[in-house]
Amino acid sequence: MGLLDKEFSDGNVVIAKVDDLFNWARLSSVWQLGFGLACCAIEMMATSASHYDFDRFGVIPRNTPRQADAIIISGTVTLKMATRIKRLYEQIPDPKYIISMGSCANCGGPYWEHGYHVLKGIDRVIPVDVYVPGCPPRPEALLEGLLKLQEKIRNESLRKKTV
Amino acid sequence: MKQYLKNTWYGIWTVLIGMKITFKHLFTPAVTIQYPDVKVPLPERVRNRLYVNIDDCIGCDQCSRACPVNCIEIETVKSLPGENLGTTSNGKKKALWVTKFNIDIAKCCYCQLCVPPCPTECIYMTDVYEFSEFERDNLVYKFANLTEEEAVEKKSNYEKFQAEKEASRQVGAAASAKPETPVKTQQENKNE
Amino acid sequence: MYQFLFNLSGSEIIATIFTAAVILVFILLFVLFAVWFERKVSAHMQDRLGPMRVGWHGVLQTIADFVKMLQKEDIIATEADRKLYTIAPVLVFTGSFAAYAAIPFSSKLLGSEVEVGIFYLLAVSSFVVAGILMAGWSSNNKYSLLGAMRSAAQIVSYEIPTALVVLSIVMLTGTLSLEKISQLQTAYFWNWNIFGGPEFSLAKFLLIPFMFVGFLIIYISTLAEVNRTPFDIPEAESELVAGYFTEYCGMKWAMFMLSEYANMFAVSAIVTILFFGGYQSPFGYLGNSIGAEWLVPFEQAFWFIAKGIFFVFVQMWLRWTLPRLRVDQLMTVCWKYLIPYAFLNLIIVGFISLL
Amino acid sequence: MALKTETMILNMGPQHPSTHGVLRLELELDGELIVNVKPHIGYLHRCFEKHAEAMSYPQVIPYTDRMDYLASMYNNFGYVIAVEKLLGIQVPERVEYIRVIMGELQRIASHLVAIGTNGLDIGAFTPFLYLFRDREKILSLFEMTCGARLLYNYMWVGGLSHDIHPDFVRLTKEFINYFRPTITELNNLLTFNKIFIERTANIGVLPLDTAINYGVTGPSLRGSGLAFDIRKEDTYSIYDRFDFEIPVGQGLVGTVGDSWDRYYVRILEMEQSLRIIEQAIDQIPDGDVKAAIPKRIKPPKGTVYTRVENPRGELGYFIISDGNLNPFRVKVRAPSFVNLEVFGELCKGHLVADVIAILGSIDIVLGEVDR
Repeated sequence: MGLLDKEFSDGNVVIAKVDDLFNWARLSSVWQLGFGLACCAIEMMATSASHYDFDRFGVIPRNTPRQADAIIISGTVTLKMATRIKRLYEQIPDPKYIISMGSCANCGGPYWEHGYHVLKGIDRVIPVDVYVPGCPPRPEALLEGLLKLQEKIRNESLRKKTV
Repeated sequence: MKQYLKNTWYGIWTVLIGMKITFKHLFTPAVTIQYPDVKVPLPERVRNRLYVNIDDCIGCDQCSRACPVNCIEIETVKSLPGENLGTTSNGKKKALWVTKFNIDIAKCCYCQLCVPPCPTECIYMTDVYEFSEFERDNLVYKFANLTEEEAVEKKSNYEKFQAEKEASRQVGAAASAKPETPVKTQQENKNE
Repeated sequence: MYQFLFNLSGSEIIATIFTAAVILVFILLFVLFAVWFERKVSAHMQDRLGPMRVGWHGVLQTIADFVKMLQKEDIIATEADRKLYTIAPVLVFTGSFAAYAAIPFSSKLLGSEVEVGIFYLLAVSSFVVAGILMAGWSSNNKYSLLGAMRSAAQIVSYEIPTALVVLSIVMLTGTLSLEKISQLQTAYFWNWNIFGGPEFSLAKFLLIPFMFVGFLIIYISTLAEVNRTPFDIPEAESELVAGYFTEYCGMKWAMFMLSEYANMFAVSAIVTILFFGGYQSPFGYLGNSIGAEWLVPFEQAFWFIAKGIFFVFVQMWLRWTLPRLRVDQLMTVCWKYLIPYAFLNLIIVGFISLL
Repeated sequence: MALKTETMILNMGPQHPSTHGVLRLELELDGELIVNVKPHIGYLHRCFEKHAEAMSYPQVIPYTDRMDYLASMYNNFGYVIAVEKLLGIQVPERVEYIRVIMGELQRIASHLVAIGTNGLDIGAFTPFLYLFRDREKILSLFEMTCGARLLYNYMWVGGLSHDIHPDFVRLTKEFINYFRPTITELNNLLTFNKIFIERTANIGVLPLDTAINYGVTGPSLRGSGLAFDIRKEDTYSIYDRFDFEIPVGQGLVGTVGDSWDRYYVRILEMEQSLRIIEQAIDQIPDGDVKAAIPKRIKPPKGTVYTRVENPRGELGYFIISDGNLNPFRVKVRAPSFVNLEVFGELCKGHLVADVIAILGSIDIVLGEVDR
């Protein structure tokens, strides 16, 4: 029933305004799935904590995927975990976004060469919107990643992609 | 019975103490750093994105060997005797064209093990941390300042030079006796 | 208000619809405010700032959340019981919405003048249990089921101390009507029930401590009825993921949240009416002193909402201070502590009011 | 006659807010009562030992960071003293002092997270954020010194990566003065809160003999009443020069060895760590922060086992060297892994809500459990 399922072929003024409103709403309330994997999860927690305060951007952790809008893949994804992450991703209702946080999630990081049990990049399993580099990224870097994601959402449209 | 009343009292009292503390905090100023608007200065030793001052790089490959995750990729071509590559800022003479100096920042683990071995201190960690990307390929940083054509040219120059040298040596070798051959094979191995 | 609208339009239907609409708008506005307020209160208690990026100090945050929720895909799990799953949030909201019908916002502004107002309120607010049970069962999720079971047990148990305290007030005032209870505690705060009621006698002073105990009991037990920390075990984020609404997404989940916050105000309203003078102003009315009679109902509405929001604030304050009880301890608090105290309180209040 | 009912299997994790990462618990429930708990691990197996085989000795240090990511400093500490023992070298005094100070600061930082998440599991969100706020102060000390916030790679074989910052001593003293009152505040807000006590006292009681049989170490063992601390028992570095006590669980509000005791031991330990730092901070001698060691570290053939008192318990490194640049094998005795084994035992007969309280009080880090 999500409104984004419907696509409009002509881009008139009304749609553009509605676009703006919807994008604004989505980008200012990105609820993350409260879900930590490894070292980066600690930095993610630090980002939610008082000093950096994720809540300023309207980001609050929801523990169930059904109510979340974004996953922050915070840490090493092992092969055993990858299937779980895929399932979690599928459980999130559309529209959904993914921030890949840290080297491990980007491409396996320090484990890319000898890590026989490490997935070499979360983008092999689910599509990633923003890659935040760092090992682990500073909280500010994660916030910057979120700003990048917001920028991306701002440019989305209800109109058909071909127009 | 006494225990019962004590429990009740203790329950209410500790709740009130807790409420007093949180109420006090309601009016203490927040410690939040409002990131995009306010950026706190980072300490000078901070370890974030790697940077290579390629003008100072002599292509010695030390950093790449020190890296535990092998995220630094260096290719070099020897310079010709006539070419002057200049010197680094601490006076070392450069002898190699650095045709490729790629750091895959996505793999980097920010351990700073690559920094101390560098003889010219040209690789170091900066305080830049805001460089998230939409595409992962953009996270491969290319520091070599030679263009691709230039790199190809240098390579071919060197090969030409090598071939000429080889040819002249062969002429010399033909003139003199045979025992020089093992040296030649060694050189060939090196070229590979 | 219903009467006023009825006189104005002459049609029962129009009057009903308008009254309902006004209350609905109030609930929506209140929830928009309360969610933002809760986030700000919690943030400042934790030395943070809370929403800051949309509007002044993030006032538009809840609106953004709401518009976003509108756009979310509506997932119903294949294994879920579709009918119950869809009805449950509506039912829960109906329960909390219906409760507002009997709440007197001011002497003129009330949905309907029910003679048995407090009785109606208690009955209708436990309507929520059915919805929660439905939600938990139909989701076909073990966490939801556990949450729903806990919630049902909790709400049903905590009805008892609530009812006992309400009974003591009813004994004191001799009426079940919320409107009358409010009226009795005429303006000026020393007439409030928490200070022994309007009658000036020895009984008034004897009553004060027992009224205070009664207030504590009813506040704690209503806290449990609306599933707020320390009694939020049906949702218990760290144990049951999100309790009975684990499987709900988008607007259906928003309905649950709506009813949760609406309930918060409803129970605060009950406490206000029973102990803190309802819509009565603590310091007399400006409208009376300057001779503008028409101002009084608005002043009353202001005081009522202000008191309600204050108690909502205390609920939030408690939530961000305390850890959560375990399910058996929750029952212990209710059956072994609150009910005996409430019973004792009831008897003592009864004796004093005989004096 | 009791009615025979089926038990319910509840799957908790790996995505669950309070399994401290990616632990998966398979709970067998009778109503809300736990019949059996099966922890499933391996969701964060990052092949540490495999990496150690492929890396040279200094290159292993960043990987030790990533094992117990809440106590990276201490992981470095254990590893470097193992390699130094293998090499047979002595590090300068200054290095020893700085290592101890850093290690104790790390212990405080780690305990702050442990206490905070234990509270968070029980539903107290605010103390958790207060503790993270204080932890940020320690992190800024670390960042000032070595440039990293979480994974430091600070202690190197034969020394340190950087000397301390000129301001370090002053700021550390400031931190100590700031931190003492916040412990009191935490005690008022959470530790002695009636609800918190109800939730943790007499829950998950770990008798001393069980603890010893399972090989539990660290605060969990001390919570059961045995004053066993490797800093005292098997002194390493310069811990023998400092005067500090080993806090043990006394059963102040419940039985000895319950969740509350394990929690409280951590709070007392933070105070002891502050004492050690206070003693050490004024005595730092001048000197170099790097011992004279060859550029390429190549220990002689042999094996070594060292153990240190990590914030979570006994952290042991067993290194086999075959005389090459790379270690032949690095085996880690991870305290979290060993402590986790007793978990199933502790949970039996409790309610679902207690599982997380117990798990929080054992304080595991999945990076270390799975390695």
